[in-house]
Amino acid sequence: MSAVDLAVSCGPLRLKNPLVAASGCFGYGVEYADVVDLSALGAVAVKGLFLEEREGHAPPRIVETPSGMLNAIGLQGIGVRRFVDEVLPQLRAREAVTIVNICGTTVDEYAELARILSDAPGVAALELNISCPNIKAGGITFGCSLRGLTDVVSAVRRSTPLPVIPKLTPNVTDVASFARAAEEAGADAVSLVNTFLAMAIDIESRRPRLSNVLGGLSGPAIRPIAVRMVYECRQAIGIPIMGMGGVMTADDVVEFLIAGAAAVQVGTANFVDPFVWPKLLEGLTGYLARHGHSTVSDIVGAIDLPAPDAARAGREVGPQ
Amino acid sequence: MSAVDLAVSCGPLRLKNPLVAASGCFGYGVEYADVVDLSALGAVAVKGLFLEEREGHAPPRIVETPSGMLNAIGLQGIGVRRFVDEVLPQLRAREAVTIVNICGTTVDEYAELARILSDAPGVAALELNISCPNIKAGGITFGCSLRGLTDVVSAVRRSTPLPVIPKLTPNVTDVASFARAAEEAGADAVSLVNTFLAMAIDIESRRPRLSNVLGGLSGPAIRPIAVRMVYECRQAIGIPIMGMGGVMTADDVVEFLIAGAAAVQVGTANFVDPFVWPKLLEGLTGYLARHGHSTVSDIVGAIDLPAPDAARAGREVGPQ
Amino acid sequence: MPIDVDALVMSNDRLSATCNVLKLAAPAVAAAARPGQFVMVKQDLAAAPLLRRPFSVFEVLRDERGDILGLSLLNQRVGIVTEALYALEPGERLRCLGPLGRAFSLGSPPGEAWMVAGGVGLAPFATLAEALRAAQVPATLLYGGRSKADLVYVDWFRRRGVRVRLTTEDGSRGEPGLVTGALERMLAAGAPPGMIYACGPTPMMRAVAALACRHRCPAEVSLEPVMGCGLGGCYSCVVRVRDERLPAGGRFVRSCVHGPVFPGDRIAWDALAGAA
Amino acid sequence: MPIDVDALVMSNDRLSATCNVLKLAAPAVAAAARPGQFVMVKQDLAAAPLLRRPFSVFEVLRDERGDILGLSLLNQRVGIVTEALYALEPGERLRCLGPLGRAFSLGSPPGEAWMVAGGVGLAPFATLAEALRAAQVPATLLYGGRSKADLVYVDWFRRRGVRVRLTTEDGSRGEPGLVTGALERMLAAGAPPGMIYACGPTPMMRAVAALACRHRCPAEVSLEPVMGCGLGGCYSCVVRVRDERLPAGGRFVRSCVHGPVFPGDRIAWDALAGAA
Ligand SMILES: Cc1cc2nc3c(=O)[nH]c(=O)nc-3n(C[C@H](O)[C@H](O)[C@H](O)COP(=O)(O)OP(=O)(O)OC[C@H]3O[C@@H](n4cnc5c(N)ncnc54)[C@H](O)[C@@H]3O)c2cc1C
Ligand SMILES: Cc1cc2nc3c(=O)[nH]c(=O)nc-3n(C[C@H](O)[C@H](O)[C@H](O)COP(=O)(O)OP(=O)(O)OC[C@H]3O[C@@H](n4cnc5c(N)ncnc54)[C@H](O)[C@@H]3O)c2cc1C
Ligand SMILES: Cc1cc2nc3c(=O)[nH]c(=O)nc-3n(C[C@H](O)[C@H](O)[C@H](O)COP(=O)(O)O)c2cc1C
Ligand SMILES: Cc1cc2nc3c(=O)[nH]c(=O)nc-3n(C[C@H](O)[C@H](O)[C@H](O)COP(=O)(O)O)c2cc1C
Ligand code: FES
Ligand code: FES
Repeated sequence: MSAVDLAVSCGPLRLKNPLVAASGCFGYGVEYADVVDLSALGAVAVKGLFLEEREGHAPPRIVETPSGMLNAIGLQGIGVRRFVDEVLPQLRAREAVTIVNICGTTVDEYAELARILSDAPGVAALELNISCPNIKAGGITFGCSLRGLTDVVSAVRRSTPLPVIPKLTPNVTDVASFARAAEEAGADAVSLVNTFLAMAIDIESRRPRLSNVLGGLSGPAIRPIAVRMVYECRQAIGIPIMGMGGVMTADDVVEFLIAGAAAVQVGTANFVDPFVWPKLLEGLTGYLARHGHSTVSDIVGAIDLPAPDAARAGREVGPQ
Repeated sequence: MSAVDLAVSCGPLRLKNPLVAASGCFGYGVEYADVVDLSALGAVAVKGLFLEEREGHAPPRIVETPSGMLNAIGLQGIGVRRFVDEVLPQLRAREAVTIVNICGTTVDEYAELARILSDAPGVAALELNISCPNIKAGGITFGCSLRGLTDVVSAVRRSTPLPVIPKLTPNVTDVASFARAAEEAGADAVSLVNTFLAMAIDIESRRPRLSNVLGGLSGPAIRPIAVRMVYECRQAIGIPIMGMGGVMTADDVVEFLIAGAAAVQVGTANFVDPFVWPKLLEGLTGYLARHGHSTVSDIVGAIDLPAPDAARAGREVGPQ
Repeated sequence: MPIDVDALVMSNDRLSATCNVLKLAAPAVAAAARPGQFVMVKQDLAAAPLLRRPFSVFEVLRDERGDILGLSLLNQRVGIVTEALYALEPGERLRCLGPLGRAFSLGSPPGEAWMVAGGVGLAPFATLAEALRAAQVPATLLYGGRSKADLVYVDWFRRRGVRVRLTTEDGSRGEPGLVTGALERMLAAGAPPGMIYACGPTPMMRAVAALACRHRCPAEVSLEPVMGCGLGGCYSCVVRVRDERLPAGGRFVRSCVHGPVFPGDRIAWDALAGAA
Repeated sequence: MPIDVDALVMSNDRLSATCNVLKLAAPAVAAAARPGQFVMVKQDLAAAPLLRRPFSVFEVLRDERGDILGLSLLNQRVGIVTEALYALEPGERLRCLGPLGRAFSLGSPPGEAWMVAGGVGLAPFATLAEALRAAQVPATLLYGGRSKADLVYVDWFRRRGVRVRLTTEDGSRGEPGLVTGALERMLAAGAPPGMIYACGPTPMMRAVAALACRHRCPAEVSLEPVMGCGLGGCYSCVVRVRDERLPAGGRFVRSCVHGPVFPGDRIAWDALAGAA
């Protein structure tokens, strides 16, 4: 059996392996430099950045739920300029492949962020966090309107030569239509899923458990929904997908790859086990070797569907 | 402290307590008659019924996921006529308050089901399972289109004097808009949530773990999303809500009530613990007594929100 | 009428690296159980994994006076819960809901009975052997495994007057080959019994059903589909039974209430996953 | 540089119905830990609940020769994980990630040190007491609880030359009242110490910080916010520190990396949940 090569292409982005630290779950990367060899990861998606510094929401900002957690961090952050000046050089020194996750409240902010980051050395790609409210559209989240998504992606596309990766929100009726809109607007890849809007209430005080009332659900609880969405998008678009949602083990990585992800992001698992990365890489290599594959792409989208008859019958009456 | 009265009103429906067995998780009710005193439940929502008998999907039909399960039963069922002739008399004999969950592939089928059931003695209300594909609209699920929902609810409303309770799917961008459409179309209450569309893949065989490929996610994993949706709908509509999704304990029941549900359905928990009902009733009674309440309605929607300032700040930057 | 008890683990006998017998203090469940019925078990109700798992009632346990103490499970490690059951220690507890499902029929008039077991498919036959003995039906156990380590409790059956015929795929004990081979030879050698009972891997049960049919002998098989509730509530455990009048050639019935024991010739084997 | 070890539970001393000391074989973590640092623990990585929980390093354990064996945790039952830690048995294992966070500063030049502990807030003071003793700083422990059962390990501190002053709310041991009352009386009676350290319920720490400020005495508090990761990655554990130049009067810093130990006068106490 030949050796396994973990390298993958995600559109124009070349990664030494398909494992990417998910935005907001790995700080700016440098926080983990002591425990994780950043250069050994496919890439690091840093915490979402606005143009300006942000103070974020009041605590409590997280709460645990069955097989998951809610967060309402509120995108506390140092702003793009301090990031470029203070953090990026450290990431470069550590040879991290850096994907910068950007957020704005207007289309122009996204474009401006893209311009600033295009001039900064050491940025491998831009991931567009479109789970932010669009101030001009009355606060509806960019990522929940096809128009909002298209506007952001097109504006960023015009502003940067960097790979552009919109990150889709799962809080929509038809995620595949958003993936198609992203492709048409010039995205190089899409990443999905961001967190599911959710809440928890303390029944003794009757107050929401998060100061922000609503938060985003992540972790293993959401994995089956995220896998479904990656699978649906894979049928709908030609550009590559970075899949994520509840990955904890190498088996979960493989599940996303088979569903159609070209790369897999890992978020909440970092909190549970910061030393998870070598385990994931080893497990993935072992799986590929055991199944006689020499490259990751052999299994991307390699789902074995039942005969069309059965599938049609399924669609007729719906899942239940 | 005065005694606690668990009786609730859910629109025109009077229930001796707010706990309702969720459709598809309690057979036709009669299956559980040996282990549960059906007359002690608020109501029993029976397994979804079509006009005709249905054979359902091939097994495997369920698979367990972190804190949840996927199901793709495919609405196997005996059809409405056998239900009326064979099952309903047994439910009446057991003094079960019976909510009949109905499904169709056309608007006319729903209306026809409503007419048949209006003439059958012992039906307390109709729950409309709109998570079925609309054949005439090319297969898009009724419950994922405002038009589809409105058409079904209006048609059923015209066909029956029984309370009409559309059951909303969570697989939409803005569930509150569907709740409003249901209210405007004449619904007496809404129930939510149905299951989340999801999938799981066996990484060894690379085949979907369900014969139907896609299934519905239920259980504790989805509870935080379901609670959020109940909370959002409560702000949007005046008709009562039957909340559900992942209820396992009396604390979970209380969480849904505080979020705004007037009654709470319990599905997957029946599989884990068919003897859960007395525990839920006791726990709910204890909570109310401990907090000095004599009725359930005291806590319905009684969430204690943070000061408006904080809430506004939250909306500005979104949850993360 | 099934009940749910929080049963004390009285002992855990690890018979091999993959198989153990758990003795549970669940007298009320045991007293009501008939041969072939099962229980749905789970550790702490609130703990993961979410769903219960089905297990045949293996032995009904009695004290010296013959009073019922509880029941045992014959468990094989294949996944999360069966691993945990292998690791359980005396003094811990296991939720045990039952008895559930349709039992074996004892056949009337009582002729001879053959039980065909593959591996842990032995589980439903201990109570059946006791019932056959009480009904004075001569019984034979045909019992196969991959290797001799898979063959457990053989003396238990012998002590109860059951004739035992063993097979192993690697020839390390008994006749070499599959247990269905031994069955075939027995059927070829003489008159078929009054009833053949089978439990084990699906292909084995299918082969037994086919052999029984060919020799015009009634057979009952005990199926092991994935089960969500065990009470008929979830419709997950269906198996297609034959009904020539229907377009699909059969219809889905819930094996937790209409089974797990079925007449071998009622199953639409082609539709059964893993039956190839 | 924190490490994560799968530490063997060496012993579990249940000191009361709510409080226990777990001794863990984690020598490498213990050797690196400085007073006030913490670890993030979890049972089986794959098991529920999902997230780790933060605990102060209580004792650093040594054998007779002085070699480091591991560390202990002082645990109080308040919820899911702390219940499980109370129930742990020797021979089981606990994942232990650390040491993490900023330690207490020992103050230079070394004057006298007072440690103010409320209940299980005693935890960070065992290692601190050893460090103070090594630096020959005279130390006093002011230690309060609701009732005498809440006061544990008192002799441990006495044996290490720490002066101990106890309070209980119900007067069952030591002075009746709150530990902050005792602190107030000590401050009124003579010169303030070189440093006051505090750990316990937030209102108590706030009161200690206010008293220290009033007596112009430096103080350090060890906060206990909810923590998701302990490594600075999730931004869940923020506490607002004062910065008059900012519109909000301060800014959020992560207490897992910038704390859990903070100068008492840096905290924007009004913004801290439960500090009222
Ligand atoms: C009526 C009946 C009686 C049974 N009696 C016994 C017995 O006496 N001894 C014994 O060792 N086993 C018995 N089984 C099989 C046993 O239930 C499964 O091995 C067990 O559920 C696997 O659980 P797990 O968590 O270890 O496996 P998982 O980690 O859940 O999965 C491992 C494998 O087991 C299969 N499986 C998972 N859940 C079920 C389920 N609910 N039912 C059937 N298969 C499942 C999966 O498809 C998978 O291939 C019986 C099954 C049935 C239906
Ligand atoms: C730096 C630090 C050091 C600590 N040292 C100790 C110690 O030495 N001994 C000790 O007994 N406790 C200590 N704690 C508190 C301890 O972490 C919590 O009591 C524990 O996390 C509760 O977990 P649970 O699963 O039992 O509670 P849960 O069931 O999760 O919740 C019960 C209560 O605990 C609170 N809580 C939940 N998670 C956390 C968390 N991650 N951090 C803080 N509070 C939480 C919840 O808000 C809730 O009110 C420390 C906390 C911090 C931040
Ligand atoms: C604490 C936290 C903060 C997050 N912050 C961001 C963010 O800044 N930008 C973003 O695009 N996604 C953010 N996410 C979403 C994750 O990147 C990821 O999409 C999601 O958590 C699902 O993956 P997981 O289940 O592996 O965590 C955040 C998630 C968590 C838990
Ligand atoms: C096995 C199964 C079958 C179901 N069948 C139906 C159905 O027939 N009609 C329906 O409206 N909902 C059906 N549901 C959805 C449940 O009624 C409920 O909305 C969902 O499971 C969420 O609640 P839970 O988490 O308490 O189970 C089914 C759910 C399960 C698990
Ligand atoms: S296992 Fe639920 S119906 Fe059979
Ligand atoms: S606990 Fe995660 S940043 Fe502090």
